Amino acid sequence: MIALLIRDLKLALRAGGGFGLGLAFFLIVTVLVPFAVGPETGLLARIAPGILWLGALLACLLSLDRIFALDWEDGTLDLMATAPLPMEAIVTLKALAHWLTTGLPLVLAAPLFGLLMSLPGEGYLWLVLSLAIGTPALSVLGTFGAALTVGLKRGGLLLSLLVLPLYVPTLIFGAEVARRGAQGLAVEAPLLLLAGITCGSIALLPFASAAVLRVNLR
Amino acid sequence: MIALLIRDLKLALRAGGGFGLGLAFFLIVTVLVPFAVGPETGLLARIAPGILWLGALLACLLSLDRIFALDWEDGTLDLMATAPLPMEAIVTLKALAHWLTTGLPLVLAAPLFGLLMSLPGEGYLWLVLSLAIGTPALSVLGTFGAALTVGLKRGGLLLSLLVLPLYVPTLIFGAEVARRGAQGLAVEAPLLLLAGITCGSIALLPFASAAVLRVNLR
Amino acid sequence: MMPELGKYAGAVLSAYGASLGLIVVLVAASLWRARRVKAQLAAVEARRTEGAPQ
Amino acid sequence: MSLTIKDLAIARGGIPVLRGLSFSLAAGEALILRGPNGIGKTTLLRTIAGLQPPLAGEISADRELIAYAAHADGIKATLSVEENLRFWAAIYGTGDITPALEGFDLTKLTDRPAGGLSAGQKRRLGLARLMVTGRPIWVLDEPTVSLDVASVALFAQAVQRHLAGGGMALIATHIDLGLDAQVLDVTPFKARAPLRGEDDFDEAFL
Amino acid sequence: MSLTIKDLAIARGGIPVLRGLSFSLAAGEALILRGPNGIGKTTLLRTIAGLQPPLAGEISADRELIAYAAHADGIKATLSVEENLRFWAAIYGTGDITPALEGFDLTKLTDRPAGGLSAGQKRRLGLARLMVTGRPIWVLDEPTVSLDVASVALFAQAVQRHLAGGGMALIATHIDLGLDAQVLDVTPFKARAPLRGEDDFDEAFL
Amino acid sequence: MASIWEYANPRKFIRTTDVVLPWVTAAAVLCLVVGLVWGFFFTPEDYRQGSTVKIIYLHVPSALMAINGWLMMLAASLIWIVRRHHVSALAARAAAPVGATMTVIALITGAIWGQPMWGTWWAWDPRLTSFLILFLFYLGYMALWAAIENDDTAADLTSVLCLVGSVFALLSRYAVNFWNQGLHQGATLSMDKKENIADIFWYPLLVCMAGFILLFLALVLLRTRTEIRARRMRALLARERLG
Ligand code: HEM
Ligand SMILES: Nc1ncnc2c1ncn2[C@@H]1O[C@H](COP(=O)(O)OP(=O)(O)OP(=O)(O)O)[C@@H](O)[C@H]1O
Ligand SMILES: Nc1ncnc2c1ncn2[C@@H]1O[C@H](COP(=O)(O)OP(=O)(O)OP(=O)(O)O)[C@@H](O)[C@H]1O
Ligand SMILES: [Mg+2]
Ligand SMILES: [Mg+2]
Repeated sequence: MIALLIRDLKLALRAGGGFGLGLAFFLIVTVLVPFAVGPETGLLARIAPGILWLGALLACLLSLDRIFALDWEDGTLDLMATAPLPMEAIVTLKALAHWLTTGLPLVLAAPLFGLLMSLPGEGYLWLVLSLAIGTPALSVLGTFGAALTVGLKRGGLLLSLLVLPLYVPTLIFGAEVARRGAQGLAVEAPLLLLAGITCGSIALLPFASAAVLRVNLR
Repeated sequence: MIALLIRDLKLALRAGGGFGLGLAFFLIVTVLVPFAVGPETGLLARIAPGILWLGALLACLLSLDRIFALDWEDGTLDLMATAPLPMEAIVTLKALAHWLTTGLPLVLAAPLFGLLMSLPGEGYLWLVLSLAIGTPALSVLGTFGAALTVGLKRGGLLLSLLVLPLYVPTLIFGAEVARRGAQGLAVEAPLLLLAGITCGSIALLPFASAAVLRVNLR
Repeated sequence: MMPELGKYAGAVLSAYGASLGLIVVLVAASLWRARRVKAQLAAVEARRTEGAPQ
Repeated sequence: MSLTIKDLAIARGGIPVLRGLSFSLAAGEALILRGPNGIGKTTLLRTIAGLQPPLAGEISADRELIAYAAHADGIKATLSVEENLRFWAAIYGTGDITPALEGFDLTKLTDRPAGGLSAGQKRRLGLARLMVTGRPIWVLDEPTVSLDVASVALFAQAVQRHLAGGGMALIATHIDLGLDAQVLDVTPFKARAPLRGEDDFDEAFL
Repeated sequence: MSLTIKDLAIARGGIPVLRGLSFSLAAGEALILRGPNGIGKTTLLRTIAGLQPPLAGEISADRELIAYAAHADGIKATLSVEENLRFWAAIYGTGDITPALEGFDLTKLTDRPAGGLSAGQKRRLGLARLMVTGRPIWVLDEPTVSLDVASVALFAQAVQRHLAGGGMALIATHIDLGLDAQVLDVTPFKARAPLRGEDDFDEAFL
Repeated sequence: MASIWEYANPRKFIRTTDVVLPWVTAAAVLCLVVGLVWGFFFTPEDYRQGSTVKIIYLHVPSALMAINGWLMMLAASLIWIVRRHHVSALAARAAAPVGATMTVIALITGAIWGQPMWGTWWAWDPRLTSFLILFLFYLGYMALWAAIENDDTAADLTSVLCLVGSVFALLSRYAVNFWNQGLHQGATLSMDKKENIADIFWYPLLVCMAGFILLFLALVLLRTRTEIRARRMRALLARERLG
């Protein structure tokens, strides 16, 4: 089991990818927003929590198709399905590896990007906390989407289309926590809901993903 | 020559991709922004032109790795390099096919999405015009990035990292045209600059892309 | 000996600290890698001269 | 321990390709499947490996006993030969990879990234994986593609050792492997379009 | 028209693999390259096809005369067999694809999406592409992988027809194709590590 | 007459730098110590900026080297493309992390300076923004080098990227200026700029700039030597495998 996780992390690092690049994408989205909407600090500060969440979500999204596509193309997935690992474990480990290489670095780097977007001082804690709680859900949901589209050649965009609606609740509550935090309002309610979504996804979705993957390998 | 273009368009359509999905991604980004930043119309209207440009750019970006990756993996690119087509033509046609399947639909659909983002009435014309002039540059630049990363397994995120700084001038001028247009200001200067960038890229970059692709096939 | 930095002491000191820190890290990393690669290369060259047919 | 196939019917892409297939393999035996391109050998092997359900019939062996090797090798280009093998050894919970490396003459290549191997070297690595699965039933789809004569002999030896240790092998191939094993030509079992009036499936749209 | 290789040295991944290779082919001749896995046949063929520059030596033929077929076939899974072939015919500016379809027994499969073909059927499609290039020099890398016996015979016929029409063929393979052609074993040309003090490249680290 | 291209031979390069490097290093250390000590301890406060003006001794030289680093990479890339001297490709590779570090230093010192002066860590001022973009170019360039295995391929690809990137970095500079007229000082730094900046700040600044230039040079030489050795090692290992 742990071998699969280690291999995935190794591959993420070797492919010149993993950590660095997810972050780079996040950074670049954050950088592009001011170019697009203009440089006024007040405006930026208002949209900062939302845009940062959106950026994290897109950075996650972009790396989703890595989860299974490579293993599918070179036949590893077929071989893995005949190996003595339950499909549920495979799926969970894949999601975990994705979170470790994408979600975690985003959480750690978010304060820096908050700076670029002139996030108000009170917002940092809640931004980081909401990302830390929310990104695991993004990885698990994304794994489900990736499992759904694995057979389809270059299903990248289809994958986005399928996954984004699933991401909406997480995004809403996550961005709400960050926004309220930045304005100094109470954050308990959305935070609890966010945590609920994450726990629920982690508990249930691996079964769905495993089932879907089995069908796709047929 | 035309055969390659037709084939690429056919593949884009058949792969369940192309037109539909680029649009869908654009739509979803536009839809997610209000969730992320909150629903106030005034705020949305102010950031609308910029966000629409950003959405178009990201939609473009996401489909870049399709340009060469599939042809590389199944060996078509090697065979094409030995066929009686100059590499420059291949690269240009690929960029054109990418624009036809991604940029053009975005241009056509932009007014609709403007509606979703409460874009002010004067803004529509300029938004569409700026996208029509700017997106070809995005496709050509993206083709260059795709050619750079073609040998690298799943260079998707590296590709984003390389291409996004190249996109900055186009984004700035494009979003500036759309924003000034929406506010009823003069747009000639950024529009001319945008057109200049597009023409320059189209004229010069195919040579760089072809050179890079040849190196990558070695 | 320390000059009077006034109310901006924090800013000035942290700027110097961060910059010099970064430079030191860069220099250390460069030196470390230089040493390592030099040693590795020496090992490989030694193996080569040993094993090479005369 | 044995592998018994009884009256198997299989389909690919929803279309039946083979039917009425029965055979059995005892410990220490190998069976070579032959048949022209497109007859359905790959589909059959995938079904036996448990990757797709059969249309009808029975497969006696437990999926947990089968090691499957497909047209594609599942090799990671950025990992070294050794890392690739170790990964599979860890997944199957077996320990030592040296016999596999030696069996397929890979010892000189251990540190090379698998992406830089030639076609035949990659294939050897793919076959070496079988030895680290520790499973008794090998189900192999054209294992000797791209292999040179010496490597084919290596492969034949590996199979023979496996059989001598009580293993089994089911191999689809077009060329001669130099193994003394039974040969089964699957051509006669080709699924024919059902005759008129003969509706042997529950659902009327087949 | 002929293909002459003079004193060729080639490298892969920056490392010399073969050197001092010379041979020549006249119209109507075929040459079969043999050699163990990893000796550098693929690299040699890619160099001759113009995909990578040689380290040293000369290749007389114009790239424009060469049709190359690699390990991978360049087949698009979502296009039909016919569309795949037509595309290449259009690229090479040749018209009719029927001889190619007939030559490789693909007429029954024309409308099938290529992704649904079996391994051998795909390979036949890949080889049929050669016939629509209209180019005289075929450079083929293990063309008969996955082919059954009948298809290998089809392929041999196609090559013979091509030679009879004044074409040439350079084929790397491990198995017997039933062609009467000269055979060249490339093993003796393997590049060796240079001796001490012998630094045969300009830059000291090569 | 000896041609300058002789130094494109790795052996010659290593032999020459064996001699040159210690001197450059010593000069760099000397200039840096003198300049920074002078600037930090022996200059008065600015009447407007207070003691923060001392940041200039790090900020301006690093900003200078960030840009010059990229220019050097561009020159080296061009030499590689035209004359295919391996040393110049490796020098470009060696310079990238140094230039990137300089960019980061300029960004960080600027950000720290911005807090007291403008009341914000970061503003989307054109100068700052174009530095951020430059940093992204550095990142992409280094990532591309790291992602490709074959040295020659990597050299080719990165040098084309450097060329195209330079054009677009320049374009971005103009675009950013167009988009936002910012807070940052104009360029006070050219021949006749003594009017803008008092001599008392100016001389130590000159020494610091010399120090940064020399430091950059020393680091690039050192790293180029490392890259040459690493390259030779890879070649030898590969040969060993040939047997
Ligand atoms: C992250 C933020 C910043 C960046 C990236 C940045 C970048 C630069 C660059 C590139 C230069 C060199 C200009 C040249 O050589 O022509 C420069 C010079 C300078 N910067 Fe900054 N800067 C930043 C923030 C600040 C702040 C906050 C201040 C203080 C208020 C400041 C004050 C100066 C001064 C006084 C110079 C010297 C001007 C000259 O002599 O040209 N900078 N900066
Ligand atoms: N999606 C599909 N729809 C219809 N027919 C299909 C589909 N996929 C495969 N087939 C057909 O199923 C048959 C069985 O294919 P299979 O790959 O099992 O053959 P095979 O015996 O392994 O051939 P080979 O020796 O060439 O590998 C082939 O005729 C193939 O064309
Ligand atoms: N990036 C690389 N670095 C080092 N060696 C490499 C690299 N890529 C390939 N090689 C080696 O180059 C040699 C030539 O490979 P090539 O594919 O030409 O062999 P081949 O004769 O076609 O073998 P096969 O019969 O197995 O197809 C092989 O030994 C291979 O391991
Ligand atoms: Mg098959
Ligand atoms: Mg080969």
